[in-house]
Amino acid sequence: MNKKIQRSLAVVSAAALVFGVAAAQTSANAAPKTVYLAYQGPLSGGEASTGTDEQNAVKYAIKLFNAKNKAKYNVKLVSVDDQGDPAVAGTVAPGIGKNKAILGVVGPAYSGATIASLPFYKAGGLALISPSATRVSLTDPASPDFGGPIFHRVVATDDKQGPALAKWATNGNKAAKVFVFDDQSSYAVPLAGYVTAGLKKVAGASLVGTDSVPNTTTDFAPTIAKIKTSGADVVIYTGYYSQAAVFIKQLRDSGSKAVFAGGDGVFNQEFPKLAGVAAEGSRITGVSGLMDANPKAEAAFKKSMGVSSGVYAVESFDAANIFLEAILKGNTTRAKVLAYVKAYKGTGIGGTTYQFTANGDIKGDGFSGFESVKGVLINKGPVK
Amino acid sequence: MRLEIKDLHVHYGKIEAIKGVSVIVNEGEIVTLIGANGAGKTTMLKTVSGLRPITSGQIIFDGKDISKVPAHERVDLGISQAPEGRGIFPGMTVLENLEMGKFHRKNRKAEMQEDLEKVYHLFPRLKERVGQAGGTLSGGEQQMLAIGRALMTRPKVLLLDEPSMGLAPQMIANIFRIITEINKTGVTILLVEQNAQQALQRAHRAYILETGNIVKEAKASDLLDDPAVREAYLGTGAH
Amino acid sequence: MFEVLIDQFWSLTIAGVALGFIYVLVSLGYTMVYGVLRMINFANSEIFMWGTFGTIVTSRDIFGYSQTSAPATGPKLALVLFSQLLMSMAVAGLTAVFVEFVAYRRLRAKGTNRLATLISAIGISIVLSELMRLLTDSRPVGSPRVLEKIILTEVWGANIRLDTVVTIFAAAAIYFLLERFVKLSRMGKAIRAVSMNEDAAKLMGVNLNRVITTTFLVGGLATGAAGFFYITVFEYTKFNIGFTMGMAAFTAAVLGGIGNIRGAFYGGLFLGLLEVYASAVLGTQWKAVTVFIVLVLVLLFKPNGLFGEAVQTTRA
Amino acid sequence: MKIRNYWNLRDFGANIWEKATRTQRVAIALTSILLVGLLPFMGGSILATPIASFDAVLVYPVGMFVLMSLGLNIVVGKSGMLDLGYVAFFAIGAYTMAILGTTTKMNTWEIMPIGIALAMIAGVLLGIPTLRLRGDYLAIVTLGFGEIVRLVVLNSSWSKGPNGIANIPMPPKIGPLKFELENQKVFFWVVMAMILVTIWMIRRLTVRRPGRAWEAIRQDEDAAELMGVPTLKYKIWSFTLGAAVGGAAGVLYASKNLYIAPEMFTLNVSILILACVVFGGIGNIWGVVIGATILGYLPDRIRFISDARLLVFGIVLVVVMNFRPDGLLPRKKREKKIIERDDNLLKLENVTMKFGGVTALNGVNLEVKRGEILALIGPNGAGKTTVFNVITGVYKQTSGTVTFDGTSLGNQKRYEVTALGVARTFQNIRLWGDMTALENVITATDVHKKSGLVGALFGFPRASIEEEVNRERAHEILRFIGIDQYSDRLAKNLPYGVQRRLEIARALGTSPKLVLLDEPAAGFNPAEKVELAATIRKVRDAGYTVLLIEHDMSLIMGISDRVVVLDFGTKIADDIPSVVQKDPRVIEAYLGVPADAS
Repeated sequence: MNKKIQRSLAVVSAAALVFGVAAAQTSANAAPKTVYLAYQGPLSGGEASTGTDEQNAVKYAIKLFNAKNKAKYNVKLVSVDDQGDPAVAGTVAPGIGKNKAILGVVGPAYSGATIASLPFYKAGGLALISPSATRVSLTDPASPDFGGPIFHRVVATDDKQGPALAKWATNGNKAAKVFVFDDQSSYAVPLAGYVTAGLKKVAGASLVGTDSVPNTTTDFAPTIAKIKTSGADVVIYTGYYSQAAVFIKQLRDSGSKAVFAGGDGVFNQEFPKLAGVAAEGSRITGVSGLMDANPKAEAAFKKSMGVSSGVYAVESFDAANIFLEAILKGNTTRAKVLAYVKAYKGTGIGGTTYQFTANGDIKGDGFSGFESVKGVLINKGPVK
Repeated sequence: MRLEIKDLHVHYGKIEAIKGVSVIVNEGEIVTLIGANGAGKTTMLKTVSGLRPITSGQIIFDGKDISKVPAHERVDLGISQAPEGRGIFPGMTVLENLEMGKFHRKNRKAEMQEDLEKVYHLFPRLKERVGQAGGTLSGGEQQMLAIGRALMTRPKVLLLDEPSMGLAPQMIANIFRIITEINKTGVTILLVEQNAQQALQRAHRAYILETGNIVKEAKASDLLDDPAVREAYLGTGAH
Repeated sequence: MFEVLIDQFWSLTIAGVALGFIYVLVSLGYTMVYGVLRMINFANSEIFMWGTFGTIVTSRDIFGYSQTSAPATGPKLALVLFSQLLMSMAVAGLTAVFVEFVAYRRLRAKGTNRLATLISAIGISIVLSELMRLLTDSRPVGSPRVLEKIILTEVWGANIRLDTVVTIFAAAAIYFLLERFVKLSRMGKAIRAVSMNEDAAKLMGVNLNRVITTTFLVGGLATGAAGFFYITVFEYTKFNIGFTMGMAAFTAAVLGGIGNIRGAFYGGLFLGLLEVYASAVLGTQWKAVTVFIVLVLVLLFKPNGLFGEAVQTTRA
Repeated sequence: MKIRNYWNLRDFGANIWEKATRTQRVAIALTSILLVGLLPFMGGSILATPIASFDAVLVYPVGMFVLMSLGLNIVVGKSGMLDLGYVAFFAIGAYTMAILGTTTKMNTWEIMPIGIALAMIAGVLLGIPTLRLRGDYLAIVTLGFGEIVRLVVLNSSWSKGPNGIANIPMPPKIGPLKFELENQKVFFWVVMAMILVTIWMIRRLTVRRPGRAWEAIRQDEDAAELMGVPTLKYKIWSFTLGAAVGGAAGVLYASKNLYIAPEMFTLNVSILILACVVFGGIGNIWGVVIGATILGYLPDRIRFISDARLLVFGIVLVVVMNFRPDGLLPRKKREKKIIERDDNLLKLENVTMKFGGVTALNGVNLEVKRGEILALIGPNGAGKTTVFNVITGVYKQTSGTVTFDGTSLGNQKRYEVTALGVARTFQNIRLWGDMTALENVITATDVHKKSGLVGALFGFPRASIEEEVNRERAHEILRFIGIDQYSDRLAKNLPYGVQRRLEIARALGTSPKLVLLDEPAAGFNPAEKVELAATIRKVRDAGYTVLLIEHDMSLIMGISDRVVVLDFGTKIADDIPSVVQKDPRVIEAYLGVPADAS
């Protein structure tokens, strides 16, 4: 056993201290205890890339943990594919809710799927930490969607992002004329609402037009016509990066010089890659990714997983680690894990401080403003 | 022997439409198949032209078994059918319809004008309507077009399916006269008809088909005088 | 309500016409097959999607363009664009033939019910889109810019852009070529003959299987061309773009009168314009609703679409 | 090329079922229901679905798919309309439940009828303008409708737009059965009950008029219309019933899932349900049930293939459709039935008819084969006309069974019997005297038609086209019978012989399978009789089956394939004419003197 310990030490030296504590707590010859965590998100279907990225980060966290603690714990991941679809979530969630071996769920990734899953997890007392479900109502006790007490998230909500996006988009523009449009998704429509509300608090800014474009659209000519007619000099899109890339190209090709801004749906290094030069100068709000937050960790990730980290990698990784720490502290029942999460206070890999409010949100509103410069989204610091 | 059909069986799904029929058509003959609706006459023609697969039996043409040859290749061999009713291409002009008859001929360019003239000679009406869409022709003209188009393939055997159907009496006589004329140019004809009177008058030999079986085979002129046939197919009634 | 339409009328119209021509070409894929088989080729949308990938692969992997490369110029531009077009058409054409072979041929030989064929086609379209999804990890793929989108001139306040102009003229040319092909060529006549009367066509020596395969091929080529123009204008594709495009193009085909080549032309243009105008007036969220309501109204008064059904009506 | 049915599950099942007695059938049905009802307890078995819990999968997708497929099957399978927007009705039901459930105090069972009603209203509203369209045009319009419903819900505030509606209440408990989140067996039982009700409804309708009308529409809509089926009305009915089932499924689904959002109601759902129908065997209830079960269950069962399972799903669809194009369990085929049923179009088994103390028929057994001319003879009062009256539904037999073309007769109304394909002429001529000959036949051709109210109300152009086509068909029939030259004369002014023939023409106008001729030669001279014999033979040759009562022996012996002799309500002979003619009992009872006397 000692040799094993030494090998582990050699592999992950940073974990030495933690390991020592853990080793002291277990009896010498006990077999490693198998515990289960789940990741829930879209792993197949049209949204699968988001889910795959998130799950990779979770897998990475577990891989590190198991390597460190192989004597004590063997954490296994249950992949729960809800396709991002509330209908599918309603079918898979009962099974997960009932399976008491699963101690915690990283996810669900999408708000709609979360709402559909909640009743089953509430009944099972299963703690959730979502890396990406941003809908405000999930942590609003007055809403029917309220996820308390089991729902937590390590991502800031739309009502914090909306004003931040409004500010960042109009930064340096004393009399901004803003056009806001969404992609009709359950993520984009509410966010557009918070952006509109946030604009009212920005001095000199005015809302000059809106649109709502199906998320399968590739021809934005009518929207661009509206933007031109409205005379907007700032355009905010609250949907996702792939459509944003198509749109910004068309906007630039139409000759418009209006500032383009988007929220964390657009916040993806793929965005400037897809959009090319048209993306230059676009302003995006988001929370730093792994690459940006911790390049060393990113390199280790790529080495271990064989792919680069993707969207919500930091959030997913941190969410998984909160559960893993709970397990390491010997919390191996759902109730204990939930209690541990609620009382958790710690720092994530990107330096974010996590502490959940009573409703499941993280304290603080750490949105940063990014700008697309030469094909890369550069962090310009927190939006104030 | 130009065409020989041996013990032919044909099914539509599970229903047997042709139950072991044998027919012989000699070079230069007009042979007619008569029988009531549903007796299987049209099915017979379709199996000969290849439109309908057979269950068992043989179709021998010029000494060669063609039972497995697809329809479009039988045209090359010299079998041509003028289909029942409106078997023309309604959206094509009369000329285009006739040209379709040359679709697969090797020397189509060389033969085209000559054969068009022949058809126009038989059916002067078609020449008048050359640019008109097939679908806008009258029933009789469509029938002429169907026959003319079949002739464009330079058939050795011409299969005619109810050429008199839906035509006025005067037109019927005309069509049958032309059938005889075609026959005289050396084309063997297998004719399916409801109008037994006319068919028997024009044909050399006849087969009577009843619910998928041949019940009688004889010289056409004999059948004209056969009382049983007269009663069943020629009408003994007042009109 | 109408201020956008009035203010940006010509910009919208040009965009609508360009989009319309893309619809025309995809509609042809539906209409050709429908004309001869009386069946919706449900997989045509995925054939289109494969075509778009063919376009991107050509510029990105064969010619080595990337998102950051400068657009091509001169003869190189012509070469790359032409190769892209050919590749897109080839990929789509072959996919269409594959679809016919796998999903249609056996069922057609058996002469079975249309719904079985429909489901078989739906099955193959799931296969095609899932295959591409797995190949691309569900991620969108951007196209390098090969054709620079130069603003050629401004007419009535609307920018006339190179890519739009190319799309409109080239797509129109391809459409007219195809129409001529169907109207005048021997194979085209055979296609028309089969669409009017399958048995009679056989009796003229037309090889049915060959005609049907050709029809799928030609429909696929048109759809593939559409894929190329789509990429040239929008520079983006994803495994699931076929669905929206397919629905729009099929609607266009029905509007014009499915099975009718000229119907696909007018239906496609009509739909392209209707979409941009409706989006501008009512808001983009009501675009699809407007389109379908117009469709229902058209069909109520002209149950076979604006130009009637079937290839047979395309007379000389 | 023969298509062999290798796994003939249907025939296997049907065989057991048909041989079973009534009690056995009830036992089989109850046992099956019980076994299926126990399925939620099978979660630990090989059936288990990884990740998803088995009882939840049984409710959705499996149960819901089965229910919706049955509903869609009414539209697509029964009446042959391609509907690609079926999800709209599901959505309407679901949103009714969601909105009423979260804003009022109503519970699921109170909302259910409202949801069904709204779905049905939507069905009618969509159906009236669009169901005149055929085939693929209908497909695209219904597809559009499905999308419109989804987009309206997505872009409206009353439906909470893309956010969807959460916290939908679960159904209140039914007696001791409580609905639970963690164990969904009660939901499954409710879905099962709804499925059974739907099956019961479909089966009832199928063997009755609507079923026949749908069948006719599916096979040949124009012909159906020509035979007097008000096609639009029946299509709307079919559509509306399908909508009702979809709506009911939607209500229950919302109440089960507790949260709904527009993204759940996409075209994909419609396509998937359609795939279930066709995959299982379009038109066949059990096929549809099996198809939906497999397609609902399969993706969850093969979750271990993870990302490629949709690909597998697509391949399965292509392969199954290619090799079993009629689905796993195909619908019954007509010709098949003919062979199975021994060619008997009509079968009387042990039929007894009593009027007060008088026994008119005493245990009569009678079979009429397809395509034959069967003569029924016997002395006056032997019960011949009673047989006709029992067959045509004028009387209901005291005991015994009458089976016509697979349908048991006895409870139908007279016009329903006519609709099934039985037509008759009358001994004493009963033409509509003040109508022309042509009008008599035309009226018969639309004898099936009930109202045509909707058509008349909206003045559809088809109505007049239909009129034209009917007229053409009537002419054809008159020509066939050889009296076309009298078509414009009033029936009452026609010569007697022509009137008799017109009776036959009118009977043919209803497109019967079986023509009953009641003394057609009464009052004819020998020359006319010869002519009539030719006509009757012609009718038979055209594919009709003829059952005839006649006294004229030369006519009977000349044309009948078989002769049945009745005497005092009992069958005393049944054979080919030449044998019957020599039967001493027949001679004694009826002929009295040797044949050829008349």
